[in-house]
Amino acid sequence: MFSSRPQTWTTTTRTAGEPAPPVPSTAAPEAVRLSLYRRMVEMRGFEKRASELFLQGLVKGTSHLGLGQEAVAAAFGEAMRPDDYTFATYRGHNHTLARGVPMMPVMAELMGRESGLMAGKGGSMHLTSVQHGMMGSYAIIGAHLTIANGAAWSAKVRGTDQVTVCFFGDGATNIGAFHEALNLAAVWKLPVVFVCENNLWMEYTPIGSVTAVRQPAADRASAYNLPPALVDGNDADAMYAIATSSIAGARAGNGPSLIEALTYRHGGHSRADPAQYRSDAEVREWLERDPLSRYRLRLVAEGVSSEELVRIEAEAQSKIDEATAQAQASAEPPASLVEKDVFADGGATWRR
Amino acid sequence: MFSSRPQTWTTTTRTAGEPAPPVPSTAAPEAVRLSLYRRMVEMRGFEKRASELFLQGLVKGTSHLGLGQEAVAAAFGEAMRPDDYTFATYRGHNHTLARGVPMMPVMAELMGRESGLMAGKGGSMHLTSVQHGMMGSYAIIGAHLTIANGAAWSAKVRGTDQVTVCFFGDGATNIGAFHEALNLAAVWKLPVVFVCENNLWMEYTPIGSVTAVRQPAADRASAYNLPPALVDGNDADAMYAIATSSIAGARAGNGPSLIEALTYRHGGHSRADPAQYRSDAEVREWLERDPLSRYRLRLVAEGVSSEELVRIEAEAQSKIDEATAQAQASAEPPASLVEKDVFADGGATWRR
Amino acid sequence: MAEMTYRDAVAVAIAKEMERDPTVVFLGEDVGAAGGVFKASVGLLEKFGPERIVDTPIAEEAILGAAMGAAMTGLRPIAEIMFSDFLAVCWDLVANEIAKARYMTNGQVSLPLVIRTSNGAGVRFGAQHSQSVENWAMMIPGIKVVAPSMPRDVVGLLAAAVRDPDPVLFFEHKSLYATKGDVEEGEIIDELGRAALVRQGRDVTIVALAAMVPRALAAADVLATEGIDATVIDLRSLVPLDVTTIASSVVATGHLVTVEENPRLCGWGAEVASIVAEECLFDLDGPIVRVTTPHVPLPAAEALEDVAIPSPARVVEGVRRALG
Amino acid sequence: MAEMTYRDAVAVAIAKEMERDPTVVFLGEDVGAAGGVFKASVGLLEKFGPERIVDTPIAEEAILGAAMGAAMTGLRPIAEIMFSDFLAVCWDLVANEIAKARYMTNGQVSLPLVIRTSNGAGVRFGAQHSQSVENWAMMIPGIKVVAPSMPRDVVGLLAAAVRDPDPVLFFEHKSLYATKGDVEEGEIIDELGRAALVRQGRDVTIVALAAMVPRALAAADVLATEGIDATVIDLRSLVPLDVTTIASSVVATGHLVTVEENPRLCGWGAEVASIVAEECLFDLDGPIVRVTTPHVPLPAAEALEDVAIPSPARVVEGVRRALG
Ligand SMILES: Cc1ncc(C[n+]2csc(CCOP(=O)(O)OP(=O)(O)O)c2C)c(N)n1
Ligand SMILES: Cc1ncc(C[n+]2csc(CCOP(=O)(O)OP(=O)(O)O)c2C)c(N)n1
Ligand SMILES: [Mg+2]
Ligand SMILES: [Mg+2]
Repeated sequence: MFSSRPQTWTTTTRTAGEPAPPVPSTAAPEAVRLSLYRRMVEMRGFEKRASELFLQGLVKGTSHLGLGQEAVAAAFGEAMRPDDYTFATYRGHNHTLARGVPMMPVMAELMGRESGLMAGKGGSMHLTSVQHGMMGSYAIIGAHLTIANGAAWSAKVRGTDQVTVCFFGDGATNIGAFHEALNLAAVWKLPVVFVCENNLWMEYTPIGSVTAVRQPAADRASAYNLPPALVDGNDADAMYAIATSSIAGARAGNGPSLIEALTYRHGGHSRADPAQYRSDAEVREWLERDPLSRYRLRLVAEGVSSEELVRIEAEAQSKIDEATAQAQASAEPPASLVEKDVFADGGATWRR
Repeated sequence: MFSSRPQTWTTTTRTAGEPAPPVPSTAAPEAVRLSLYRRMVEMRGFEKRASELFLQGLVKGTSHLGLGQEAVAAAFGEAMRPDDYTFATYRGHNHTLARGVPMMPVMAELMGRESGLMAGKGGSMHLTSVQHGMMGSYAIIGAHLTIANGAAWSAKVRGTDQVTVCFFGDGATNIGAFHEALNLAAVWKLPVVFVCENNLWMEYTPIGSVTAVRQPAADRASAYNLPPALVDGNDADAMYAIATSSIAGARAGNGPSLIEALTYRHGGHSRADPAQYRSDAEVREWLERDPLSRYRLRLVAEGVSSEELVRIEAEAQSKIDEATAQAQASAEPPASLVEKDVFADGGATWRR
Repeated sequence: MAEMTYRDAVAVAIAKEMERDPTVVFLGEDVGAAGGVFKASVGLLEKFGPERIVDTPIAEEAILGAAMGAAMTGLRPIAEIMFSDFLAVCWDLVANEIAKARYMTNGQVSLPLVIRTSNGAGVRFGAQHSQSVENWAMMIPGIKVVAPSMPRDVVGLLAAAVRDPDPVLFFEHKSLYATKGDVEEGEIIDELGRAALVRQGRDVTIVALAAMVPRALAAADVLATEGIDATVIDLRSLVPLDVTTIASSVVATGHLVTVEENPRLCGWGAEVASIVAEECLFDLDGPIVRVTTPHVPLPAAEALEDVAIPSPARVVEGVRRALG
Repeated sequence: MAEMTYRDAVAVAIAKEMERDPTVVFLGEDVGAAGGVFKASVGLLEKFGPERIVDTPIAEEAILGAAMGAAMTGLRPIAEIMFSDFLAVCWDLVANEIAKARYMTNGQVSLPLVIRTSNGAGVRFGAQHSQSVENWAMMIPGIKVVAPSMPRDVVGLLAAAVRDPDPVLFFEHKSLYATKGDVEEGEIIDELGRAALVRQGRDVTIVALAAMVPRALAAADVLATEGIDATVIDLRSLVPLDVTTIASSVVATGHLVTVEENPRLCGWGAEVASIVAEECLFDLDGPIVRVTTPHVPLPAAEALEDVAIPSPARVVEGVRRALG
């Protein structure tokens, strides 16, 4: 219905259909901004490595990279409290790393090793680390929005002030579970932040061609009595600002929010996809908006020393190298795992 | 979230959140208005009879009456072309009669007789008469909105200009299928009219307590790039006006519309429900807005002779009496029907 | 010892568990103020308040999603899906999410939750409100499946289900809600996966579940008049499945008849039959007979529904066939 | 005679039917411009245009609802559900609406539609993208269930499915898409419900489906080296089920082994076993053995998935157990 060409926008949250309000100046302290940068560098490096390992036949099955979308996960990772909950999709490497999950088990999981985050049982699409508040990556579109509500409801009932953040794609906004989840969250005033990463494409179909409104999430907010929020998902500062404010709102008991972050995946949908369906111009335009190089330029322009950034980059590389080496060195999971942990008694026994 | 007290409104379609525009004067010819009246009288009488038969133990299982909601079905029945399609819910007696389906087989279906519309196989909740364009009554909330899309899509592909009208309750607006159906209809510009009969209650729960917006359908229209339309569902003239215009729009290729008709069921949700959860004041207020007596008063005030109306009423009564007698006289369905028509070969054979 | 209805036993069991454990919460459509459409949760809202007894929109995916997310973060939710037919609307949550979470996460996630639903025919509600879908549940690895046949078992099995660390699909039979039975005083907690020998006989083993148990017993009475002495086993749960009790009875009688309300193909009786045909083949003295609802959607009319669902007469006939 | 892949056979079959019958339309996610995520519909958009080859939003209920409404009003839709796991998201449409419409309306409504989906494991996609759910479909009265094992059958069975007046759930196996086979020239239209005897032997009957067929054949080769001569039956469709072919083979061999990719409980093999245990019990010379995926969600890692899915070695072992 609408073309998939990116609109021009400014670093801002905008009420859909209204002119953009002035940009609130980002006031995050330098330590935060360096941390955002470090997170993005690590994510980028990690996924590039994953992609190389795939080409070497060491990552099997499928994996969905978030290359180009790092600012969203990085900002929320920075803004969340350690006991907050994350729910993500199959495109969830970044969101997992963002919660402080070490690289090694994530890499090992992609490689199907016993030292993997789930010993190889889940795979790339189901990264979960409960101890880090990473409550799962979900591979069937829609469901996890309703599950995120449950975690938020639980926090409310238990009287903790934990906040749940739930990430999903633009394509997920057209499935029924999106609607059910948003309505319930609003009615129950749940402490949950829904973050739509609008990267303009479903798998190979432009979101505009199958969506009745221009902004798949922001233009639906009013249907749940929520204010629309459209933000530049490739601007780490803007993302951090909205992450902080939406989490604070949820923590304060103001109920849910729905954020649409405009971003772009640099590569294909999954490892099998060369992404030929996108125009060169579109890709070029978005590479120019790359959140990582853009942020680096901004930091340098604002006086951060190049040495500091180079140091961060080097540290990230060695972390990645180390994680890769360890993961690669680890064993394949033993066959006994196939019938492990179907039930809480640790086994798969369905009879007596 | 909102109380279930009825708002005051005028006979109008209103853009949610905007002040009500002036009422377009209804210009339906008298023949149409008498037909509307006749339809409502027949529906009312039919359902009262059904309710008596239930108390006599002649209607088994369950049935959901539309007593008090007749204006909606009557108006669309009047406005539709014989080859248009209707999709309704378990509360679908009125919508079935509205398409010209004779009373006898409908009554017989409620009574589980062989002469029933589906020989007793469907029952009250599944009234269907394909030859009358009554494409089914559906008892699981939500699904039929997506099915209605299919009929509308088919009409479009086949190049007929048939229009599909799909009725559902306020409670249905919170289920996922509603969202999927509305989005697809809008994207594909389907010739379908979605009619939400907002009777303020789900089964026993007020819709306002579980819905994030005040008007469950109208306040969601913008999420599908549709104009909101809120109408007095107890005013047959207002309903006829909006039925005519929405059907004309669909027929002209303008795509779908979503109408929220405000109405009320006089009785309980289903035959088992004494409806004690509603306040006397609420019920009284709505009985005063009864679409039938209100329309009668209006017609008389506008010069229709009482004799004419009495004649219509008497004719309806004898139709109902005749249908009842015939239905009651007919046989129970033979056991052979149990294994009939699972498959197109007429049988239930799953093996060879 | 108190006599109570199957319906009241539900509310009693939920109340007991909620009193015992403050993390138990209960959600569903019309479950609070209205006390449930089958009146199986009457009084709970008054007792436990709207924080713990929660009315939802008509949004079954949202209901089960909320239950799942709550279960993984410290609560023990009981979610009601009003009619078991509606499990189809939220089957993704059941089959793909709730059932698989523990396994996919290598044991990181526990889901102590119960999904209660009304199953089965007998009230002439037609094809979309009368299905027996216990076999839908049984085929999904990762959930337990329970279906009581009497008020006492409602209490004991529901308590066990709520306390179980795994997700349990709890099928109440809508034609049993009005039936009465004795329930002993005090705490009753059953073990999931233990079948009950409700009649002990020498000649044939009849295995039944939920509303089919009284019908199997009625059939056994008829058979007794013909000199056929039947064992009747009430399975009570499909997962875990009490193979031990079934197999030892078949070894003793040499004959097996299953009585299933689910439609024929891939019903739970097929699984039971296949186990016996593998593990006790040489103990069998005659064919394994399955009495099931025919493989059809259900008709609404009383006259037809009564023909579709296995009757005592059809069970009797099935036993005769099994005995050859 | 042309060699083609299973994947290409899908597009070939669809194209043939669309050329023949202008009421055939095709809808799904990424099926048009992208040619399908498994590239099984490449070229169709170019051939038939966007009116008949329709890309949809991610909204499986909307997809199947559109197919159903269109089928009842004069079209013959083919709807793609990308992975069979996602049938759970739209199970209400399959089980409660599409399967029941003809019956509930006493035959007024016909639903000539096909739901195509990619089923099964082998590509290490994990628990939510690798399930074999052919038993989910088999248990629902009112739908036919087809699952080809080779390119030729894809063509013949898909043509039959599209022409069939009843709704057909058509399971393509994702691990077979890249496999090749001979397909004869000209029109191929199979009859639904005819199994194929893909290997004729004297000692045991092995019944398999889809990706389990080549594995059963591989097992038969191994068994042959041990002097065990196996019949292998490719069921090709579960509904209708070719009981005649199965039963007459079991009568001849005296032994039955089923090889199922679906998880154990209430798998299609249970149904087959229960039929044989009722109708051919005295023809059996040994236990009926079911080789299935264990009753677990599927693991993602290559090393684990390979253990979970029935291997030729496990089939061999199952046959040995059956022969005692
Ligand atoms: C219910 C369901 N339907 C279809 C799919 C297949 N699928 C996986 S990812 C995807 C595209 C999702 O697009 P979007 O939500 O925009 O997320 P992105 O991949 O762009 O991050 C589709 C259709 C699925 N996983 N689940
Ligand atoms: C998916 C699903 N969930 C729950 C129900 C049970 N149920 C039947 S009618 C009803 C209330 C529907 O309310 P509404 O949509 O307002 O329609 P009304 O009955 O008021 O006409 C409910 C919850 C159902 N039939 N389907
Ligand atoms: Mg996207
Ligand atoms: Mg209502």
